[in-house]
Amino acid sequence: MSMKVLGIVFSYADRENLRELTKIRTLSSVPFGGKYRIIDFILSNFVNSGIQEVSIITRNNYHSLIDHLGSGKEWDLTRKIGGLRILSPFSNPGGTDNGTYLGTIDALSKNMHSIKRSLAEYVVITGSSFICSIDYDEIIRSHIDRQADITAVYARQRPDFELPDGIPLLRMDDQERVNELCYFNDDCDPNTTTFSLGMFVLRKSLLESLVADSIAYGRYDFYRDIIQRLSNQLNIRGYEYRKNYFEISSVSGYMKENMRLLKEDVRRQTFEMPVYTKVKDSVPAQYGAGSKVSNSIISDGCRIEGTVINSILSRGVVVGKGAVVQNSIVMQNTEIMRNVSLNYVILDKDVIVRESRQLVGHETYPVVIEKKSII
Amino acid sequence: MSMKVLGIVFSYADRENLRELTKIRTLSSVPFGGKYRIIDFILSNFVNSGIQEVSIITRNNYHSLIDHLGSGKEWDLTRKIGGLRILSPFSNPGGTDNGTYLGTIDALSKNMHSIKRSLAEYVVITGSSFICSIDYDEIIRSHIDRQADITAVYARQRPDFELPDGIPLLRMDDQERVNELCYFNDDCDPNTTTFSLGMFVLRKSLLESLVADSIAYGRYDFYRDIIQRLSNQLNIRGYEYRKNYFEISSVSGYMKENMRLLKEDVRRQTFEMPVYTKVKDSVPAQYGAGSKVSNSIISDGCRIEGTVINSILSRGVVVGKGAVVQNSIVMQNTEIMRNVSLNYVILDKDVIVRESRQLVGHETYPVVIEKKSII
Amino acid sequence: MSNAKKKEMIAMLLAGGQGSRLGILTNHVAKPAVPFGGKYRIIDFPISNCVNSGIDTIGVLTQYRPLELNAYIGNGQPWDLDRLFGGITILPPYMKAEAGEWYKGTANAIYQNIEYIEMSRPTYVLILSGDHIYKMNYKMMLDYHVQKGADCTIAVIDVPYEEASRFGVMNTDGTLKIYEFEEKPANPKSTLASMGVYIFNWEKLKAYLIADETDKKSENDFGKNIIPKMLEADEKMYAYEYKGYWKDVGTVESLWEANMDLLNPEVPIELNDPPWKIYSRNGFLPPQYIGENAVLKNSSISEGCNIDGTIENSIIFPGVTVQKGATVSNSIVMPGVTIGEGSVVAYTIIAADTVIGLNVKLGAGKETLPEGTHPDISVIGQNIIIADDTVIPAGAMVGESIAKKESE
Amino acid sequence: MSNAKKKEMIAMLLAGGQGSRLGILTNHVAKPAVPFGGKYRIIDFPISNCVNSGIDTIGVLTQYRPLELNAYIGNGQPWDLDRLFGGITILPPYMKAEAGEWYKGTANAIYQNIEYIEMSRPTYVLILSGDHIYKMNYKMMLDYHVQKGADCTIAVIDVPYEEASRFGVMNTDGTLKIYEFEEKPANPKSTLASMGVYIFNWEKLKAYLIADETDKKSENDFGKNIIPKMLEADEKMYAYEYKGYWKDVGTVESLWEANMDLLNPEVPIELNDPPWKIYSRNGFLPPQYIGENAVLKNSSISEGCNIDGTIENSIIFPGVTVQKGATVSNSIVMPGVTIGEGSVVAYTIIAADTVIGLNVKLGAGKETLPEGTHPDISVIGQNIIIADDTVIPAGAMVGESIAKKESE
Repeated sequence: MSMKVLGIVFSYADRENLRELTKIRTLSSVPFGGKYRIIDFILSNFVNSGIQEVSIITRNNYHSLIDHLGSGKEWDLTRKIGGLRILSPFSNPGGTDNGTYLGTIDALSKNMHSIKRSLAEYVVITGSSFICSIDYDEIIRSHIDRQADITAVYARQRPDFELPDGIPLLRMDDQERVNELCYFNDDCDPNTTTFSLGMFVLRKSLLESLVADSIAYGRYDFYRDIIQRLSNQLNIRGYEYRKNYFEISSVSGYMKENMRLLKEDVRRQTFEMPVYTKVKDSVPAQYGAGSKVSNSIISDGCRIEGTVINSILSRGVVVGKGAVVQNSIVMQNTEIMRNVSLNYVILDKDVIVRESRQLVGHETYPVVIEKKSII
Repeated sequence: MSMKVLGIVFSYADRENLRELTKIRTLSSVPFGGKYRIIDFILSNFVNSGIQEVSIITRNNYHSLIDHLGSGKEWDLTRKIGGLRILSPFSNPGGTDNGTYLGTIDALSKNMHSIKRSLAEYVVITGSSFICSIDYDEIIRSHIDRQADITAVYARQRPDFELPDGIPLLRMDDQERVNELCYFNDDCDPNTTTFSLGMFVLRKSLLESLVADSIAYGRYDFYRDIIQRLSNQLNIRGYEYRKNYFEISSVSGYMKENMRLLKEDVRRQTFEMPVYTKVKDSVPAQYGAGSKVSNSIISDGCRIEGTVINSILSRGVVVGKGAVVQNSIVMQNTEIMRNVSLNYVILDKDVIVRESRQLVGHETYPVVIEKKSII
Repeated sequence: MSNAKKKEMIAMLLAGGQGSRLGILTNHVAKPAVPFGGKYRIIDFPISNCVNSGIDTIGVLTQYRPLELNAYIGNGQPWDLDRLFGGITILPPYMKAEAGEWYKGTANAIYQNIEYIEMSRPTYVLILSGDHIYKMNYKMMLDYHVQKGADCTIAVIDVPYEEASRFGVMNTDGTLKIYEFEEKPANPKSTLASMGVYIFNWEKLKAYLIADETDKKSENDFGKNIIPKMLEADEKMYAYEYKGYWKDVGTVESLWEANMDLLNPEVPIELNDPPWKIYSRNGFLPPQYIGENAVLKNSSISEGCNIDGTIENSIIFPGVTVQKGATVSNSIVMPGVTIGEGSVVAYTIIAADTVIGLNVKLGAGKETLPEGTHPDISVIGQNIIIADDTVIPAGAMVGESIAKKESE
Repeated sequence: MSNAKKKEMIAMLLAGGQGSRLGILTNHVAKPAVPFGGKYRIIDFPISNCVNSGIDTIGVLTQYRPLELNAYIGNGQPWDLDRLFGGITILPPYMKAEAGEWYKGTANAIYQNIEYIEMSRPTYVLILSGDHIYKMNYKMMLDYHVQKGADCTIAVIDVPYEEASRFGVMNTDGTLKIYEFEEKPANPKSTLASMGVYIFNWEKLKAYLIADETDKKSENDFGKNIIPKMLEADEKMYAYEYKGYWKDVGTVESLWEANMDLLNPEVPIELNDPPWKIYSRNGFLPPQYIGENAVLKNSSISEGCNIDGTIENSIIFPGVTVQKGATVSNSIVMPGVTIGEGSVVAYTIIAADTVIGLNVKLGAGKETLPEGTHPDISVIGQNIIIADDTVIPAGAMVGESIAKKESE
């Protein structure tokens, strides 16, 4: 990409109920797809699109995110010019405020000192609720071609995806010009909805003035106060994303979306471009003489002696002899001892499940076991 | 160094009155010696001693520090194993506290989750009030040789240095065993004082248990509650630092200490080992046909057309024709226009002094001009 | 600048060999870059040993097909060797004012890089080679070297008497001082075999290298020239006995064996060893997917694999596809290989990116062999295509694609 | 892995030359590593141009004394080229299965690295050389190349007619399409001189390189062989006119001139240009100290200097000491030099780390010369000692230390 572009990530979401999974971490550092975290997909999209400058806006619980990202080397974002910048709510110079944001515009405004210093011409803004494999280069080209002020990325309903309440819907004319914003509820027809993927492209100078104007009038919400309010003054265009996406906002959805990775075409679309993540230098997965594994995703460093069916295992998971893991998601370094039986369970990191224990959840309400629990 | 060591830096100080200089930045990111900041000397001591893992404890106003350090590349601290970690008060996992520390022990305790994960055997703790060129490798060897529990680095009064009130004094027996702690005040005899440089070496495991114990009893001050209270239970040894040091706690002291760098032997001792700082890729300093420069430190990127005497200029300073800068400290990218006259002035970054203005302070009370002012 | 830091010990890694005994496996890459152990390359072992021993300056001497090795080493980041001071540097031969010359021997390779070494002003230099699998703490060896006050310390391993004649053998006195070195002796006087790991006092070594260079009859080799000359001059040379797992992987047979050792819990080479990790450059592949028809027994499988067949006693590298009904046993399958439905692979090494068609039979059939022996290992070369229904017997080496037979 | 990213354009920098016309200045370093402009090396200019033009993959072809260049380039961090994908790579000659060969010519150097280039699968390849000082946006040149639909675009600069015969001259039609190339023509038909900066469509270039390699009579050189052959075959070749400052620094005289140009506000080469910085590897030196006796006029002085003498119209590199009463004028003083009390240095280039004693006279005295000319430039070599009271005349080249005369 020859244009200079700054990526801005909102690492948290208001519209999210992931229970124990976001108790100790912000949305973007929630594990997904075995060895990844949501932020990995976001940063990889940037890097694969040639965007080498990324600012991540954090609000709370961002310790695990900072830990995961380190200096940004694994994403090639340890750059002298540009690179990765984590904007914590309390780092504003001279700031004495209490670190909460009144809304997305307020968050942008409170971090404007940093955004302003970037030499980028365009910004790509994204949230952390959607995971996809998207080429921003193409979107920026379409943004320029159509002389758009703002380009809003949208997608259509997938047959196996229930739109969550409150997701912002974009209504467009036949030129994809956005003329109305509303929120999904029971009255909407899910078959005709075009919903926002939370990604926007605009000139950095326009973002700066829109944010300054909104703040001056006490307006804090990007959707309501910029997209909706200004839809007839600005040329806001939709850009349709047509490949696979994952939406993460509830525990049952989290489980279902993970499990979709067991389908070959979903995997192919998700990993068509490389997805970078923290390197752990784990050994390859080891399968013992008595192992039985079927339709599962297994990460490096696992040691499987038991049975694993329709499940997703992150790095360094141990499954003992006689244990049966079904329809479950097991996060990093969790140990499942002999003869344990699990069905519809999400085990967070560093959990130990002792011999012969049994945990059974249901597809609609998976059991979630908190990080470092011993069962 | 074959021993694994973690460096811990307190980037702020309670005992400090630097007026405008720390209004917008924490103590350790205050500029010193032309192109450096205090943290540069601290990190360079670590790196030159073979310490490759450093945690920096921050409290407030740490934005400029984060900015300066970036990914830590310039100090070779962008490591896969170890490297640089900035601990911000709000990054504690699950933390909901309001980000203030009750004292140094409390600060260590609140960051213990990170300190504990380090594989280091020893820790070196340092504050940010003293600048020196010190070999921690040697101190750790003496620590081990003397089977010390804690080694406290101390120095003696320098003839040209007035001890500031409240500086902690260490009283030792003839084996350098610390047996008393007191604070400097008018009653102390400055000629016999041995004062703490705020640097300590101890085993990480001992630090962990001392901090846990103190917190359990509601004790929060490292000097009072560990060094003083435990001086007869622990083998606390002094280690005398004999080379040049700078102490930064007041504006007049800041000016005096900077000016001492104009002495050759002070410069030699300070820069005997390399001091790393952020690379700015400035051009070399340019001296115009009418320039007159005497007894001054000039950094890269300066353009001098006027007169500079007994002064210290950071990078990118412009001194116009006919301007006279005397006994002053000029920080980065400040522009002094034609025929300006300055004497005993500290100009912070990005200041503009317009044609023919005059600013005069006094050695005991230098004028300080805030960042980005236009005079 | 002049105040760059002095290093106590730096390592020089001899990675020059073409490794012709590995046959077609080194057609495209230097031996140290040959894949090993499911996700590593052979050179990851000495490099990781260095890093884990606290050595942060490593020169890699190479002159044969360095491109892949160069790309693999890159800026050294996977081994935490992307340093401002030190780090890892590839050192090919170069031209001086008059002319250039290729490396004539191991000692000449070091000689030609004296200037590189002097930049770090080391007290000690560690000489390593790039074709052994082992985990060793060189810092402990250095402590021993210093404690003995030695000029040169050579790491040795106690081998069975009947194998000693395949190695360079160190004859030592009771204090492990070396008084004689014999290269592949017919009647060994000792069973202490040289591992090709040396620590030298740099000033001493430099003097010998310079002297050796003027000796027109010398082959400029450590084992053949430098060590004997130092012994002759009565320098203080000590053997340092290493007790762990160590294996030369210079032949197809030994490369296969060393891989199989990883699957054998009886053999003391555990790679899952957090304080002594073996680092390697990781690709950017998703986790492996195990299909509904997979059967996995005592095997090691890496990222990006897609396994729907049967894998037994095998090492499967990243990005390998094994289709339904295919069976892989006692084999090593390198990155990016595809094995088609119904194929049977046994006692075979398949090099990277090769495509095995449907119903292919590679390697040993159902021979009955004496206990403790195994069929000859077949080797299939890199980036070729083996057509459907091909049958390759045990011990064959296939370097070119095999096309489908014309229908008769 | 296979899904590594394709690059639109990568750069290949020919840094092989010994640069013998720079005499003793290249005794220890390759020409591209020669210091320039107060804190840079010549090679910083093409590398920074690449980085500022958005090119992040650069191969540096070198075979002459690469050690210092290697150490200087390191992991590429100073130029923001320490990349996971791409970055800067030093490419020396290497051995293939049979044998190795040194680079025979500029085209052969690229030919031998076809495999390296193919790793990035570029559409375009930019060929640069390492001995020119200029700031140029190669991205604009690429846009032009694409817009013209060219197979090859050659950057040219309009030179005075009387100088054109010193260059390779491009004869073009009205659309700047090149129909003829003449190397140093006695009677130039045009004043468009080649800057040695080429953009090729990679597939096209590769075909010509492979063909050229089989031509036994070819010198395997871009200017002498590849360009003429492409013209002959009527490929679409365009000239791209560059209007800025450009200087070949292949001789002592031109190196001195280009340095002096930096001090001349009339000459359009401004290095203090934030959006187009020239990056370089910085030492770790403190800021410069200017003493009480210093007199500084129209000069450029770098970090770590200690100046107590008089400096006029000169470029002083990092870490230089000029003692009280010494005078340096119209000179270039490279890193780490010391100039003793009372010495007078004029129209001289002093190479790195040399020590000039007390009351030494280097270079031109008080000759009267015609206006617009200057005395011959003296050159003092690297890391030598010039004893007190030595007198070296204008235009001399001193490569060895000069000892103190025995007292008579």
